[in-house]
Amino acid sequence: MERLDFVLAGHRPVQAFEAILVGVVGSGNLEVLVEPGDHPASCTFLINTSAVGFGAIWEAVVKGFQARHQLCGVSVSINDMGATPAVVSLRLDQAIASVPFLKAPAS
Amino acid sequence: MNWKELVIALFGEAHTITRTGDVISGDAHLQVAEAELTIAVVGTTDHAEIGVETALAQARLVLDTVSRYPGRPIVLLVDTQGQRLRRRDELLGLNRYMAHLGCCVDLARRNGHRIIGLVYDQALSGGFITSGLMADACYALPEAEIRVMRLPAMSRVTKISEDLLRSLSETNPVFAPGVANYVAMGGIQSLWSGDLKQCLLDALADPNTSDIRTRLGADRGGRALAERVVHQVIEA
Amino acid sequence: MINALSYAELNARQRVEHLLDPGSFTEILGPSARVVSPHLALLGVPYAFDDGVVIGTGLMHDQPVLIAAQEGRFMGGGVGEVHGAKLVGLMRLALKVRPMAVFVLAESGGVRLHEANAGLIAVSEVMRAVLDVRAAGIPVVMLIGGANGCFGGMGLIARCADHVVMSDQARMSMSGPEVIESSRGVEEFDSRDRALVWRTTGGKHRFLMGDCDLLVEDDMGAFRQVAASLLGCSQKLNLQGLLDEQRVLTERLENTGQCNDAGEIWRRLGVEHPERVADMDVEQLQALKASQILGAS
Amino acid sequence: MSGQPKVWNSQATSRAGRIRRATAVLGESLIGKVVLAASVVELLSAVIESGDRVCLEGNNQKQADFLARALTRLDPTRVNNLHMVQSVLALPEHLDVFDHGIASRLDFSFSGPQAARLAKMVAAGQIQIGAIHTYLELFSRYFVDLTPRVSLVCAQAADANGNLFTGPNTEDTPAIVEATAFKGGIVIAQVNEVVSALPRVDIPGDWVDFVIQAPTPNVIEPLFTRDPAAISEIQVLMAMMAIKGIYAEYGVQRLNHGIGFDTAAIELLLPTYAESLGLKGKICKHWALNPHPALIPAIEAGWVESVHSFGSEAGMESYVRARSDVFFTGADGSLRSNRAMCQAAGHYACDMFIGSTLQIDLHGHSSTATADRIAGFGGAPNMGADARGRRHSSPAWLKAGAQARQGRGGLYAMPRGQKLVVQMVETFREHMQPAFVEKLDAWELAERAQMEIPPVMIYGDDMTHILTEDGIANLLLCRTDEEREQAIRGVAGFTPVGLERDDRMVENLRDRGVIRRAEDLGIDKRQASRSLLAARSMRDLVRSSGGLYNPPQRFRNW
Repeated sequence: MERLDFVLAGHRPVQAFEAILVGVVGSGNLEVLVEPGDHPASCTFLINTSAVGFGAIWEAVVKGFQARHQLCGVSVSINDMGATPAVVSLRLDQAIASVPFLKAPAS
Repeated sequence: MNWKELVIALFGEAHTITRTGDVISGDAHLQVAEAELTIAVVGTTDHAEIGVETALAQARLVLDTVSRYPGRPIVLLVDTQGQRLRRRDELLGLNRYMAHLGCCVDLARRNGHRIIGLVYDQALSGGFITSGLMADACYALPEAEIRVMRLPAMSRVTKISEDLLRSLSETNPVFAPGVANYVAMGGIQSLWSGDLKQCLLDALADPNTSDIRTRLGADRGGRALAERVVHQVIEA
Repeated sequence: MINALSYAELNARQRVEHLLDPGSFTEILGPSARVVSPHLALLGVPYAFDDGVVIGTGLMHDQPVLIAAQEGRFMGGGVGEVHGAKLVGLMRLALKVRPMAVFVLAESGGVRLHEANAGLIAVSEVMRAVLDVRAAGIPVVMLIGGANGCFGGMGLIARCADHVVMSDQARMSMSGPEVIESSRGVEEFDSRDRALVWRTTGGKHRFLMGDCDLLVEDDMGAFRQVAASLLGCSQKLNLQGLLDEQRVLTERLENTGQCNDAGEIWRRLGVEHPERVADMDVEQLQALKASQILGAS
Repeated sequence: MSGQPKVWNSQATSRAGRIRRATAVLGESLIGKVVLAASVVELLSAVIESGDRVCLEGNNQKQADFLARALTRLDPTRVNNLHMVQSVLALPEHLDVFDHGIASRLDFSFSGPQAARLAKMVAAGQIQIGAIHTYLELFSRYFVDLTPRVSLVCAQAADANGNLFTGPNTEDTPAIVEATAFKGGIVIAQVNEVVSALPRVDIPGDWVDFVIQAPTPNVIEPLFTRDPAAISEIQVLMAMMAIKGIYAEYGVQRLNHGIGFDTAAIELLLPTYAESLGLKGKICKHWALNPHPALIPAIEAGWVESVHSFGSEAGMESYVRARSDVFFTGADGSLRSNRAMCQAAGHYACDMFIGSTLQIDLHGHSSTATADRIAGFGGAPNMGADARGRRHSSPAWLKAGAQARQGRGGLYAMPRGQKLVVQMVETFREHMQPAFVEKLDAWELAERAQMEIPPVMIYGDDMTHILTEDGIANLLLCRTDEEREQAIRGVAGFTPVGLERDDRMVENLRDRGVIRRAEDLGIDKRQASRSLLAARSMRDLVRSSGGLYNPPQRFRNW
């Protein structure tokens, strides 16, 4: 198992929200838990994955995700059982679907 | 220790325990203070496979005791290689037969019977969930073996290296074979050695009949979380 | 053409949501509490934030209930230390709050091998706790409909409950076919012969045998309907009940103990065309069971 | 002129001699054309000579397993150096004949189940491979330079005159028998039963020399059954992208699907997702396809007008019989398949092939070859190749051709169509194996097995689209090698190949529609749910068929 940690800056604040969980820690799958986070200007990603040695790919996946969504004040925790990046991205998108963004500031 | 030696150690000659197939049963008598206490003994021997017949026979013995001798303490003697691994037993509903045995033990407790479990040889896998582990308290002899699976087999199934399993098992009682691990986790109340008759008398004198195993596990440090989780849920 | 909402397709959390009155579920020790298995990480295996079981309170037809749902996709639904303690805690909570029922949506291979000792003890703790709830006159209802079935220790727990409900895709037994095959060989049990596996452990067989009380289609609505019908339907265990069970199981052994295949058993139970059972739908099977004077109960 | 006069009928003479030898050695074991099973080795010993080209019917599905076992029992001191010419190596016996020193040379098409052992035996010098062919290519060579002297074929039933009824799995038999019987060869058929009246005749009796009733029915594998329960959300997403981004875009009416869960997902989305897009009647009407159980819901919903099949599929017999408007059936009502004809149909008469692969390189070459397996590709290269001889047009074909020619002059100024050849892969396979690579493993295999060319399943110049969960790359619109490379990198996701993309160029390609992502197609990835599948289990397929589909035991989880 490998533990990965990323803190990525973002600029779209969110309203208070209840934790959101999608997915299951099953073979080739993962769970994504999205919660309000402690960093007002960034989004934290904490990943436990069964597959060792794919840190660079994880980094690319979460950076791509953060580039699209620009989350801040949000924490994303992932438990992964060997999901492919395709599944990871899908789960992240599913999880973020119910996050209540404040109106995106003009940027 | 074989079952004959065991019952001699527990009861001397004051018993009528016999073996039918892999099932052992009979009455035994203990001198408690001035009174004579009769005990119903039910168990298995010869590393019995728990198939539908074995489970049903034990259930009948427990029910007979409840029907005919209200309040008589029951001692469950455990020696099993686990549930019988046959398609035919599954076809007949082995889980129902085994659960029935567990329900009978539980009913006996509710009807005022003291139930003591004793693993005297081996207790593998699901074979004693519905007997010894359903007792008020389950004990074991130090030389007994309790396990779900040996480490090499566990390594094959979980795909975790045997070395890792072995080294972790030295400090963590959660998965490796061994009675000491079950004591640490509270599943076994204590190990009996020396005067086994006295051990049994002490067990019978313990007034507790509720399930305190998570607490024991926490107190003994072998199962740190279960008790806390149970309480968190109850208090939720 | 196909089920509107397949029970088997949903995960544990979704099943809970769809079984209860909408929005009524309150989770206990939910994912944010992070009560996870400390043992899995040591073994290099990812944990799940709920340790593979969702528990909590909710309403069914406005009546208070407790509910637990095992996640069969995580560790095969295996019972570990935390997972088992959550189930024990829920049963004890039932004694305190006296709901109209405790629903257990079981999907499990039994004891989680990675924490085998804790799991084994926990299974017996859950059994005792279930029987306490049952003795208190609160019905415990097992709902079994996941693809992974209900095996091992959970198969035992299931048969301690007041009611067992299965779908015809569900399975319930003690040892799984793969375990039997690896121990006794493929001649004993070919685990890849799915028709044989289901004929031996599947919902239809269990229903005809009386090992499950109610059979439903793989449909969330059907499960909900049946679950609601069991609210408050307690079946206290007593000596007479267990003597009856003893008689039933003894007769089963006498009548069908020599059978080597479900078809033979069904024929002895009075099913005229056992070969047609596999293709029957639930309604046909219910009619079949009602129309026959079946020896099982 | 000098010497002996040229003999022009040596094949006929040889044939007559072999038949005579067989008749003599069989004695009372031969009744008409029917040989007792116990005498099979005597028969084969009598008619097969060292160095013969022998076709042992090994199909994709049905296997002449009894004759295969018999062939391994020949005495290698008397019969050796056989040259095996057969489409599929499926059974261990197909390689045992080489192990035993009975055969030495091999020409074939596909060896999936035996690929690893084949590679070892080739490396050990036990087998000389002539070539690895496509099915159609091998069948063609049966009529040119690889004509079998003896063919050992497989049928459901025979009558006393040697007429054969193949049942639904006709497969290779007509091609093999035609080549053998009309070029002085000998045809021996194993059958499951000898009957007085056949339901229909698939092979006329005077093309068949000997018939043997095998002690057990021939082996047949349900290769094309995919349990919908195992289809993933990602496969659903890719199927949605395929339907909206390719099928609808080109109006694909006639097509072939490869085998696998990816294409099964497409089949199962036709009556649901594709229907919701209003595509019914506009796409997917005519198929060159085995009777895939996954196609049942689409057929039932009225999507499918015709299906011609390479072979059959176990459990589909009654369904096919009851849907004779759709399938090709005999007067007896059962399916008539024919691999050679269906391969030709797939090549010339279909506008699209879509299938999966293991690896795609930066030029778009794709291959399922791995370094330690010699597997071949069966029919995929014929399905997945532009039919250069095609002269009829269709809207899909014309549109693809127009895209390939758009803005080009000279040679490309001539209007012409092109077949759509689509490879559908997830960027990572199981165990995080990337589907995109800088260099195909086929190169290493070619080197190890001393092949003249790397075994490529579909060449880059035939490939028109690559579809991944990351997007669709339309290679028809690429004009330079660099564009092509970036288009491929652009849909390669987070694989090393994908991470090396030039972001600006990829965005530019996206603006031009060369790369289209799910969102460009108006697909919300989060809608990709298994609930879109018209059947989510085998049970659903049975229900959808009205109980006519009867899946094999191993697929029945109820």
